[in-house]
Amino acid sequence: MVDWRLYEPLINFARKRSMWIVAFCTGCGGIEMPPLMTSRYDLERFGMMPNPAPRMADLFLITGYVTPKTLKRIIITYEMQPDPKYVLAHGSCPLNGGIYWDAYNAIKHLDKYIPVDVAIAGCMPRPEAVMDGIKKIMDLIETGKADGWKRYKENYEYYKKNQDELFGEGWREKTARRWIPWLMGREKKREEE
Amino acid sequence: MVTQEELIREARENGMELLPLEKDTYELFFGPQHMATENYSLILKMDGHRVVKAIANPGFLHRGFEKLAEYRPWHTNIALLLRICVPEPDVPEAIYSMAVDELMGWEVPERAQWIRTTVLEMARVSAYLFWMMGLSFKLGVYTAGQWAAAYRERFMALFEELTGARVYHIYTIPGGVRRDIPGDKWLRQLRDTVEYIKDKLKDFDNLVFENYITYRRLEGIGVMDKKFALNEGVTGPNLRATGVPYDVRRADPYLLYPELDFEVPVLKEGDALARALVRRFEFEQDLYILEQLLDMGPPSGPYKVDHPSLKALPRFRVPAGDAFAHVEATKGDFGAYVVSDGGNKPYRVQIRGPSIAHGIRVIEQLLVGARLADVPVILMSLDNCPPDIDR
Amino acid sequence: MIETALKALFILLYATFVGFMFMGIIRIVTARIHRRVGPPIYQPILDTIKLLSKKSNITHGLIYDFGILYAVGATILAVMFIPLGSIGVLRAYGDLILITFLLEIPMLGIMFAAMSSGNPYAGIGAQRALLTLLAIQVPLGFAIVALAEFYGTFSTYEIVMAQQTMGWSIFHFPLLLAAIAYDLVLQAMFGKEPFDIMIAPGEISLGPMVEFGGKHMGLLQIQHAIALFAETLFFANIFLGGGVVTAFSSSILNTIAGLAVLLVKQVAVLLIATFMGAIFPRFTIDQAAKFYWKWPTIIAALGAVLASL
Amino acid sequence: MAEEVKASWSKGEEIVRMLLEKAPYAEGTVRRERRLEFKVPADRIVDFLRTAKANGFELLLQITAVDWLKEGEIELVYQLFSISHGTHAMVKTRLPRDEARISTVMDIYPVAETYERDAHEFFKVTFEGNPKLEMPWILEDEDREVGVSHRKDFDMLGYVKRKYKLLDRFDEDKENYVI
Repeated sequence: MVDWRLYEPLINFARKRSMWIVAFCTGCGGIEMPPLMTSRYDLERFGMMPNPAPRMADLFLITGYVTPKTLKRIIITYEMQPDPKYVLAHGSCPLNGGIYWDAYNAIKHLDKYIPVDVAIAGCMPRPEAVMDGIKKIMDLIETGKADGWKRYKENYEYYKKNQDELFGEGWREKTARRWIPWLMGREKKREEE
Repeated sequence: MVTQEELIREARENGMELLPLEKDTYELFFGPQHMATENYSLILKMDGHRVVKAIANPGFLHRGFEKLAEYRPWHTNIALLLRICVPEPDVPEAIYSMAVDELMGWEVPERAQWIRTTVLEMARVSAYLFWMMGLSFKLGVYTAGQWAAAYRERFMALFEELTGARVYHIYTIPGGVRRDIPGDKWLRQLRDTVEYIKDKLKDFDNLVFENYITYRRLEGIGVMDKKFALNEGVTGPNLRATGVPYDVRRADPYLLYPELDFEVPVLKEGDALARALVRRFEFEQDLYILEQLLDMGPPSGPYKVDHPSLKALPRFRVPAGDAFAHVEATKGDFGAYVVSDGGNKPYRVQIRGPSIAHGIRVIEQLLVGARLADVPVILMSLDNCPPDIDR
Repeated sequence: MIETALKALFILLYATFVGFMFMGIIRIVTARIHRRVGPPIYQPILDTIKLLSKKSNITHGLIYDFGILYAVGATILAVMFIPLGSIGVLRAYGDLILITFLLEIPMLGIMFAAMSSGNPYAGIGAQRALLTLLAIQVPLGFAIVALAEFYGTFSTYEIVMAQQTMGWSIFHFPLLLAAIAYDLVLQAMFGKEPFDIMIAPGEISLGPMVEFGGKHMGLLQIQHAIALFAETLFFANIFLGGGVVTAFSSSILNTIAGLAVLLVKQVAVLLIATFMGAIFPRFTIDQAAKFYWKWPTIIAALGAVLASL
Repeated sequence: MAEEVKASWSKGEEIVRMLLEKAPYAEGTVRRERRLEFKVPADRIVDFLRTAKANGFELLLQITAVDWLKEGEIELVYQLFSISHGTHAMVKTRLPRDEARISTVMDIYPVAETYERDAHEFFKVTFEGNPKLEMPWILEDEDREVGVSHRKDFDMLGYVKRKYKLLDRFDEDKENYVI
């Protein structure tokens, strides 16, 4: 047997320096992503790049407020990512609702539904602040403290309870089927005639 | 071997319904986790690589602004409503302030008008650069996109110096603007930036707008005619690409636009290429307008209305009535309808984003028969902005 | 026997390492064209280590795993057939056609895996990849025929040796035409614009790769590195004179010098592809197929006719 | 000064006169330059919009619903814009709050389908003849069942507290807070 713990520092270094981001603009923070990725702030220096497919991504940037409708997709996308995966909440809104503290359609505490590793406050956080948050998550990865994915597995009951309370039981199936009648609708009517 | 009837019966017994699947088509969920849509979803029914049916599924960005605005005082609402349009947040500020000005019966001072016009034009230019970035990324010319994003940063820096914030400026308030221009140095920087961008425009022409492959990709897809566009409430460059010279700055002039000299580019084809080119020509016109404004120079005088109610904002009250104000944003006709019942909060605020017309019915109809590769390009050529729809 | 095995091992390690460096070079050069700093040159290696260290929480069956191995294996086999300077492991009479064929096989393996994942985007991507393969066959075939007609042989090694006396292939007009056609085909093989239709991140989210995560993607990265090396090496061998150096008395020095010469030629091929990719938008699949069946085919066919005269 | 203002208003007055001749059931006023206002009874709204479209009001910009709780009425404002006249017009109509039903204007302005879906979702106005009213729009099904709306009697703070299980500091009287 190979003792993989021997290679842990190398693997952690690789994980730290090669974070691929899920390309999912969940809120208004998405407007600061292009400057971060392009010539002005160039996050590719640190090996980060947006990745269209969640299956091979590591970092989930929650850019801004989260509505329940988006949160359903966020949870599904988050569960699609292979371990280890990290979540970086961007802006005040995922922390406590921010300016939408009394809005009926914005999530107030994101960490009740999925684990958050690093949160950046501010509305909207400047790119420098985001880079600072990324530096922080890199440090956490290097020391092995970015363990949101482990927490999600260990406390799955807690997260699932909160999710079900918000969306109602069986929300996954309901969401998946929601559009089927409207996609099939016209054909069904024709058959009846 | 289980027959189909048995399957259906078994499903019915378990409380489920099996729907007949068609053999030729398949469903494709295009977004919200997709690079081409910004948290906006399209449900496509595909036959091979052709779209048979498209259903738009908005609402991922809905925060209930119109309800929230009824709970916040008049001035606090500016910090809220500008979040409707993320690429150019100055537009909701401006229309809301203009509507409140009309309700208050205020004549905004000339200096404030100059500043508002300049800010709106800067917002237009930066939004067009953002759009160019989006179009280039969707077409695959990543070089042009990266450059456009970098040039937009110059305007972000100017905004930061003027207003103190990069993205959400909260700058235009009822009765004028929040603070004065920082000084002549800022004006010089603005002029330098405008000249720089004007100089760089030919790079974009070479890479995107005069590129053979761009023409092949954009020509003849997503065609709208004049009647269809008017019926569907299409506004802005999308309408002008079908041959209707409707520009709010000309048709319903506001601020300093009656004094400015600019052209309204109009093309007749109505396809994605025409829409892209109209936007490109307008971008040039906006730079020209900024130059004119700089030549004019900011008039002297106060930068906001001198009114006692502006000194005690919690007691700011607006007389009862309603007003509608709209401006020309890069996406189209952006309007606000504000109703007051005389209290310290609005009774009703409705923001009319242009994408509510473009993003639902127009897309659903234009996408029928398009190739899958054209879907992102059509979305981008309409400059669909999901937060407008969802509010 | 041991010597051959050692050679094969050396070729494999060298190809993987240089392939990763090539991927890094592509990313850096692209970043510089974008006026960015760009990642360090060893970034692809870090990516691969990270991907291999990820846990797989889903599998789609045997074919899904097998397709990737098939792709990697085919690429390694292709590398073994191409003469690397004076080092060569496998040699067959008709290896010009064999290598051309082997360089396309990996796509089929990736396609198997993608199709078995059941993701519609992967399915569309695989369809597009197949159509691209079909489109590039015609100009590719004519280019190979032009070479074979000109040199009168189907052996890559003999073509390389013939170039040592006759000068590089691209200095002969018929073969220059073939080289241009082959270079356009290379653009599709590298997956660069304007022919990156099968991955098209803005349209179909990386296409066939959309379902691969963790170790599958890590293996694909290795495959991509070796394929990049093999494709550039093949082009450098058949059109740019290969890397045979006989200036030194010591054979080891000769080999090292040959590798260095080859490296320079490979990087040149790579840079041309990167520059072309930086300035063109993406075609749609039908336009790409029409394009390949028109201009590159005409050029390559003209080359073949001129070569046989 | 006053005469100049009057002169710029005269074009609007002309349009109002022209429209009122064809639709005598409506009331029309000129609010200011390039702003007109019409009041139409709810059952004649389709006729009036058809007349307006035939007379140069090509664009329907928005359908706004305003909930007047005290009067027990819902006001619908059709925001029209005329490119040929360069004039904006608000067409207002009032519906009873308890049974807000009105016929759709989809066949005149097809885009109204979208606006009507929006007004139906948030103000529970039923537009007869619009096939897509029940289609999922912005809100999720569970929110629709609970009755989330933008009507004035919807207790938003209470709903937020219940839904997101928030702390008591949200009980503060929001009338009296200072910015």
